[in-house]
Amino acid sequence: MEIALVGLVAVFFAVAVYLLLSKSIIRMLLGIVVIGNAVNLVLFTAGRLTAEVPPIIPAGEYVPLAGSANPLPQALILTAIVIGFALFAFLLVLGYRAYQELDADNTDTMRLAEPEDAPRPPLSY
Amino acid sequence: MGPSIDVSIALISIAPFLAALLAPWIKKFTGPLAGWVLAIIPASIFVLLLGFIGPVSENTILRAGLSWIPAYGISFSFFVDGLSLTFGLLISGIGTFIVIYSGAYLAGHPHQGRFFSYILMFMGSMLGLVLADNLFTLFIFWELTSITSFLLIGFDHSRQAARRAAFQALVVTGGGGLVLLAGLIALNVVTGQNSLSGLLTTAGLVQQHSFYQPIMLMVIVGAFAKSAQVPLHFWLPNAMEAPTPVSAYLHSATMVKAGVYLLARMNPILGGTDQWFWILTLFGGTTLLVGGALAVRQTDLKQMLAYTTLGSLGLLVMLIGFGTKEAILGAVLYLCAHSLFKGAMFMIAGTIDHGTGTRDITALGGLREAMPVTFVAAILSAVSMAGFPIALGFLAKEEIYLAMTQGVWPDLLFLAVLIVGNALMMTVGLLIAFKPFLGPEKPTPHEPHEGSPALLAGPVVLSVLGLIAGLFTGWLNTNLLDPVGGAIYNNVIDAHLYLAFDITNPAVWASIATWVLGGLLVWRVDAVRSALRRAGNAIGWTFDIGFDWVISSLIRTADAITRTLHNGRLEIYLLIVFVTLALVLYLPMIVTGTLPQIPDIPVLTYYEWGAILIAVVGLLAVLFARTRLVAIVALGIQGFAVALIFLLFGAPDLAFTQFMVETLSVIILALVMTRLHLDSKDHREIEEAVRDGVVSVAVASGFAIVLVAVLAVDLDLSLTEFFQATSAPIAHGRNIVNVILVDYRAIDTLGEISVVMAAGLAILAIIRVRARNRFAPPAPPVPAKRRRKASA
Amino acid sequence: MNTVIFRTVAPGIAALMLVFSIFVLLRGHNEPGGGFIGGLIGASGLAVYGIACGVAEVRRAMVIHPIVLAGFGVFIATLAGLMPLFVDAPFLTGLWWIFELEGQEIALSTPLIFDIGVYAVVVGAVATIALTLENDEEHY
Amino acid sequence: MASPYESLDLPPAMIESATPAADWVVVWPVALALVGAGLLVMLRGRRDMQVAFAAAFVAAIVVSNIYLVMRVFEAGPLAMTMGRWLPPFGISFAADMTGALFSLAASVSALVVVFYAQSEIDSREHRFGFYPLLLLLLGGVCGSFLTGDVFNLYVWFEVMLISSFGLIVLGGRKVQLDGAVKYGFLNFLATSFFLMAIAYLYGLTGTLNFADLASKADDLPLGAMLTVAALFLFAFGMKAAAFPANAWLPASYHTPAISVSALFGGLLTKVGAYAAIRVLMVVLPEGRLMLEPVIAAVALATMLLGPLGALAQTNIRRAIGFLVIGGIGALFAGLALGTQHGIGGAVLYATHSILTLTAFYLAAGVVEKMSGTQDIRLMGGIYAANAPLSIVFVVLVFAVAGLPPFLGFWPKLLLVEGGVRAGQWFLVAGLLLNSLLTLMAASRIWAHVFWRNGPEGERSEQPNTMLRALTGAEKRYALGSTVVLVALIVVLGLFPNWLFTASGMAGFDMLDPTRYIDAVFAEVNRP
Repeated sequence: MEIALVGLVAVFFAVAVYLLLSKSIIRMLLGIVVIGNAVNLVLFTAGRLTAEVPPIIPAGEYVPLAGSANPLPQALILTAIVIGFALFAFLLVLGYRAYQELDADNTDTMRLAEPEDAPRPPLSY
Repeated sequence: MGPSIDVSIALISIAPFLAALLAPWIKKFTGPLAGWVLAIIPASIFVLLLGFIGPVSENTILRAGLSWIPAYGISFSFFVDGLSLTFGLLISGIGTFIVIYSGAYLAGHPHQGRFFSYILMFMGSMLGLVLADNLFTLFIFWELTSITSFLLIGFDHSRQAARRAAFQALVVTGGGGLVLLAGLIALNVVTGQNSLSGLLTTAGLVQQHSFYQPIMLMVIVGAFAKSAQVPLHFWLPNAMEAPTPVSAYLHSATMVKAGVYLLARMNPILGGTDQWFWILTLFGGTTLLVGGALAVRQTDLKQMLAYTTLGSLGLLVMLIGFGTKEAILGAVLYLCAHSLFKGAMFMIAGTIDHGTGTRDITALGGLREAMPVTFVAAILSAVSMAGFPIALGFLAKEEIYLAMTQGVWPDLLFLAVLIVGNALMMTVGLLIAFKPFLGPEKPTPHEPHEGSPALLAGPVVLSVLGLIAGLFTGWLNTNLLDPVGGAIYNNVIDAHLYLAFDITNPAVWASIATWVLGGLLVWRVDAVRSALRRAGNAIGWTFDIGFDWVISSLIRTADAITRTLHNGRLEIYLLIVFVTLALVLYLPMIVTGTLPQIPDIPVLTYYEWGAILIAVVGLLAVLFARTRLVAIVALGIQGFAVALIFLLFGAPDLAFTQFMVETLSVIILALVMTRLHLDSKDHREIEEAVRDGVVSVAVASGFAIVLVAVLAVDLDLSLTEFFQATSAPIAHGRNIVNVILVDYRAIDTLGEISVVMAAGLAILAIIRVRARNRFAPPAPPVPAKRRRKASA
Repeated sequence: MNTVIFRTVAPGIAALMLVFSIFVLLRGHNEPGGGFIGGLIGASGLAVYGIACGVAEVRRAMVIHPIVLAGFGVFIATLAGLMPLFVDAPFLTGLWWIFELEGQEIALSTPLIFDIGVYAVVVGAVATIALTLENDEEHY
Repeated sequence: MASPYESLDLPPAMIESATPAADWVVVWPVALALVGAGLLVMLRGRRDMQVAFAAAFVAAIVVSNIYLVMRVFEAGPLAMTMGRWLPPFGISFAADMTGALFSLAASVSALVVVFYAQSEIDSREHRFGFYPLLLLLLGGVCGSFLTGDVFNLYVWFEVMLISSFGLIVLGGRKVQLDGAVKYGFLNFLATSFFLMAIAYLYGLTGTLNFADLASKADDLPLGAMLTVAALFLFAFGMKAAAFPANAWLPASYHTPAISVSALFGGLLTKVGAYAAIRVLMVVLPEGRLMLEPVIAAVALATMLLGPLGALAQTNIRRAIGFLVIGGIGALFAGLALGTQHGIGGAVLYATHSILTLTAFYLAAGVVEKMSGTQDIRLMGGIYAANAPLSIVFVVLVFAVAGLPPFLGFWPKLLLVEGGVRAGQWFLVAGLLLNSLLTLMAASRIWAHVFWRNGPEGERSEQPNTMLRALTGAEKRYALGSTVVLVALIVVLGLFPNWLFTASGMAGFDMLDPTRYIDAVFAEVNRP
């Protein structure tokens, strides 16, 4: 059953990478969200899948039901989701500010830090 | 016995550096007397070292050392034998006069204090170099001399020529030093010895090792760079940009001799092979001829002397390579003679410059009356330089010619080279000694005046010493030649040098030939000079020009590479990253031949298929969305589909979180996007789209294939089982995911909330960009208009 | 969206979401939920309030700057982790004090404090982000 | 090592013995940084307290790290598993000499920067979190060095990353936004790849603890193991700014305030290099062995392209950024050797690089303050104008190139010896060329900025009148702290014995992590 998610993960990655290779910051941001989901799904799948039984111990029991899902990857993903969201939010605002300040959505035209006409190094001593 | 060696050596190695630290203040307090005061340091070192002559001449090797880096087997160790003692005496002795001389020469210079610091540091480095026992201690001092000479050559820092010369010297000698480092390390690795005294006990073993050749070459490169052997010689004449005391000290008597010292030191360890013989003699001989010829060509006093220094260094290298007992004794004598007369000559040149304002030999004449003491000193040094009896230089030359008249035919070739080389250097010596002083007086920038005692002390003492030392052959035999020659030759030498003019000795005829040739050259110097110039112009290329070419092409290449790799285009950076990533994902599996099989289509429930289908549809919609609203909605769809998948596979916490996060992402995306005025089209040329598509499919399939390979392994679930077993009874929680988050792996969560808080801070910080710029006067008009439009 | 109805209802929704978020936080140790989810719900509540009534209003209602709340969260979460220092246990060891109050078993623990810290951070930081974006013209 | 538990019915779960307070030293750097950051955010309005508290917290972290190094020096690796859970179920923090030394060097640099920053971080930037972000950055860096769990390493990477995001945009000039976009996206991707590698590694082994992984990684299928190793290498290489994925560094490091550049230049890239060493030496040593030629090639390219880039720059900060890259090449050379000399040399090199490059940025910052530009072509005349700065800078020129007797020489010595012993002549040549090119680049900066009297083309022998004198605060904080750091570098260079011992231990424990693993599992194995 993991294999189905492997295929899905591939689609996620393909879309994410394609978006990230765009020159438009806004598309790159969409790519960031998608690649985050893709990575989380890989982590989820790598922890192996079980159907529908959450890793919660029913009241009165001391162990979860047989066949319950693997909680460890879930905890890791939860951490990764929140971290991913924080980074995404920052990059989004960054992209927004870059657009406003540099008047550019196209990364090719953002050349303040590494100007295209950077001076040649002096040959003097 | 001399003084306690531990104390003395500690003093010798530390005192110059301490003095260097204090020099600017000493200068401040003692003013014009600073030179005399600071000269106390080298003078006392000289006296201390004199005390070692006795024990050393009895072939006692004195060793001392402080524990320094026992963890790496490096000790701050020194040993004194004839060779190091001779160098030490030259360095401290000449150094004394140089310091005195600098006091007067640079009087009133705003940075004289700095100058004293540098020169004392240099002296300390040089002393450390020749006294060091440990290979790495030696190397440290070796590079310290490069560093301090860089500072000294660039002392006159406002002129580009000085900066260039300093850079050039640093690159050549520092770079050579790095090669030497590799050689020394290899030597250490091969022999297991990291001290010279230890290496000397294993002499002859290295030659058998397969690393011998690279080690020898690396050591030779290091030494040649330092001792300015052709083709690494070009930095030395340029180093004349330094103030004259520096030229006199570094570029005649000491630093450039470091390479000679090293070769002499290594002769027992690496020498004795044909390769050693031929490399040293050929390069040394070439340097001798080139240096001599170029010296005659010059008219600047310092340049003339600089090129003769090259010649002398070549001579020394050649003799060490020759390696017979006579050759080595000749080298030892010549080394001392050269240090004395060249140090004196440079100081004389400086005194003339100081007294008249010019160093151009063609512009000088008739100074004998204005500068009588200088004149006398110049004659005395020239006698030694030309090798006239009774000077030390004569003895040296006789011994050298003796070495070449012992054996078979190649010796005659070397003899010829030596005669020509010596004649050329003699010419320069005579020219400097007589040309500026004789003849009619010529007008000079200043009214010529004799130098002060401080300026004259060095030249006079050194030239007199160089002359009369030849009278004390007995003393020289036991105290100089036996110990030093023995150290280089690594065998007991019993020298029988005596001063005589025996016409049955072929060496005497060689000397006479030298004088005749030298005399002819002096007689026709103008013709020779212009012939050499024409030859030089015909070639039109020098190593010095070559250096500029190398540096500028290096910088241009660096510029071109950097511009290509760091082109400022994020898209290209990302492309490089993803292409590399695809290689990273595929190559290991291909190389190891472990690409997994493509698995069968799995059996899933229809709603599981449904969730997957929604995700795919959402993704495709993101990709092909024409308007930003559709893109955002589509993004939400794929996110919710992921949440759904989490829910279906038993992860309600994840599903909730994913759902909330996705909602928030969509909200803030919408908040931001409504303020942007963006193209809805993805501007990609068709080739770019294909390229990006191929890369993304490669990366994506790579990730998927690795995942398939990973899934083929049975997962060890012991951690999970532990969590399941202990969550309720021990951690008091029934939601295992939450227990992991706040208990088992709470520190992950701690880091994570720090991330969240930092994101809040970072976003606050970045928002301020505009807050500040709003008040900046020239607001960029276009985005402002767009903002209004967007918010309308 | 900025209608009168929405503006009237929003405070109620926001309050409801905040209460619900605390509920989700507290039950998290045994049922799905916890500091993260609770915090996200709480922050969404504030965001809704902000969209409806303006950021200034939310800032007034919150008294402190939301980022300060986030700082407080990190602070107490770490302090909760430091407490085991006094019982010779490692960092972040869960300490439990279980006592009875009117027949009900009440469990107070460092993981709970920790989770409250998580909640505070998420509410504070996410609210900061949302409010900042809702009104970036305001001069912070 | 087999799983310590045979039956999980009634598993031993908790560490029974008491944890001495002294063992906390392994978490103090992180705990203090986080408490401090939280506190400073709460006190965001109080400028005076910000500086005082930040200095106090960072100083406490330095003290704690000194103690940690001493502990490890005497008693070997030290570990603590959080929450009293037995490893590998709880997250372990484990410090061997490598981690402890890196952590110490990083905190020392950060402390210097705290003082330096007072000369340039204005009150608005205080409000927007310079000091809390600095503390978080330091916490992330120290956490990365000290954690013994691969996912936890990811978390600290993210802490470091997001706080660096905050710092890089602080101050808000347009050029910062441009730099931050490149820095942000590329580094985000690097950590995503790192997370992918973790996912695969977990999927293969079922565990995340380094010590546990070390024993489990032996029986993995070859292809998958090698891919994971390569992916780790790539992700960490990207974080460390190794060729070919290093474009983000020269694009961004020169844009923020110089304190921030210094912090980044000293600290951030080393974390990537550290992680590569840790994972490839301890967890996947077979992968490292197979990847050796690749690592060597990466090292060689990075070592040469770094200083070449520096030679081609006119912006002083960008030039230093390229020198940072060159140093990373040397670190990877040590990893490629993978021997006692190689790893010991790499650890020593990192210590040197953290301190020296921080100092180099700081000194360049003072130069900038005086000349009012970052453009080397427009500078000049500082040699005559400011003697202390000249001394500091000239020391750095030679120190950064690895010339003796400064600190940078010793790791070069170790690495070259490692290369000679391993017969890796290409790496030896690369290391030496790296030194030479770095020397050329740095001495050219020196000649242009210090020796030349004025801007390019200026032939004047007169002192440069365009220079601004430093204010009192700048002298005290900016120049003063730089001088202190450089003095430290000089002293460490002159008396490197303990660093040699320490790096030797570091190399030893990396090559044979038994002591590290035993320290982590001390409780489990206790009879």
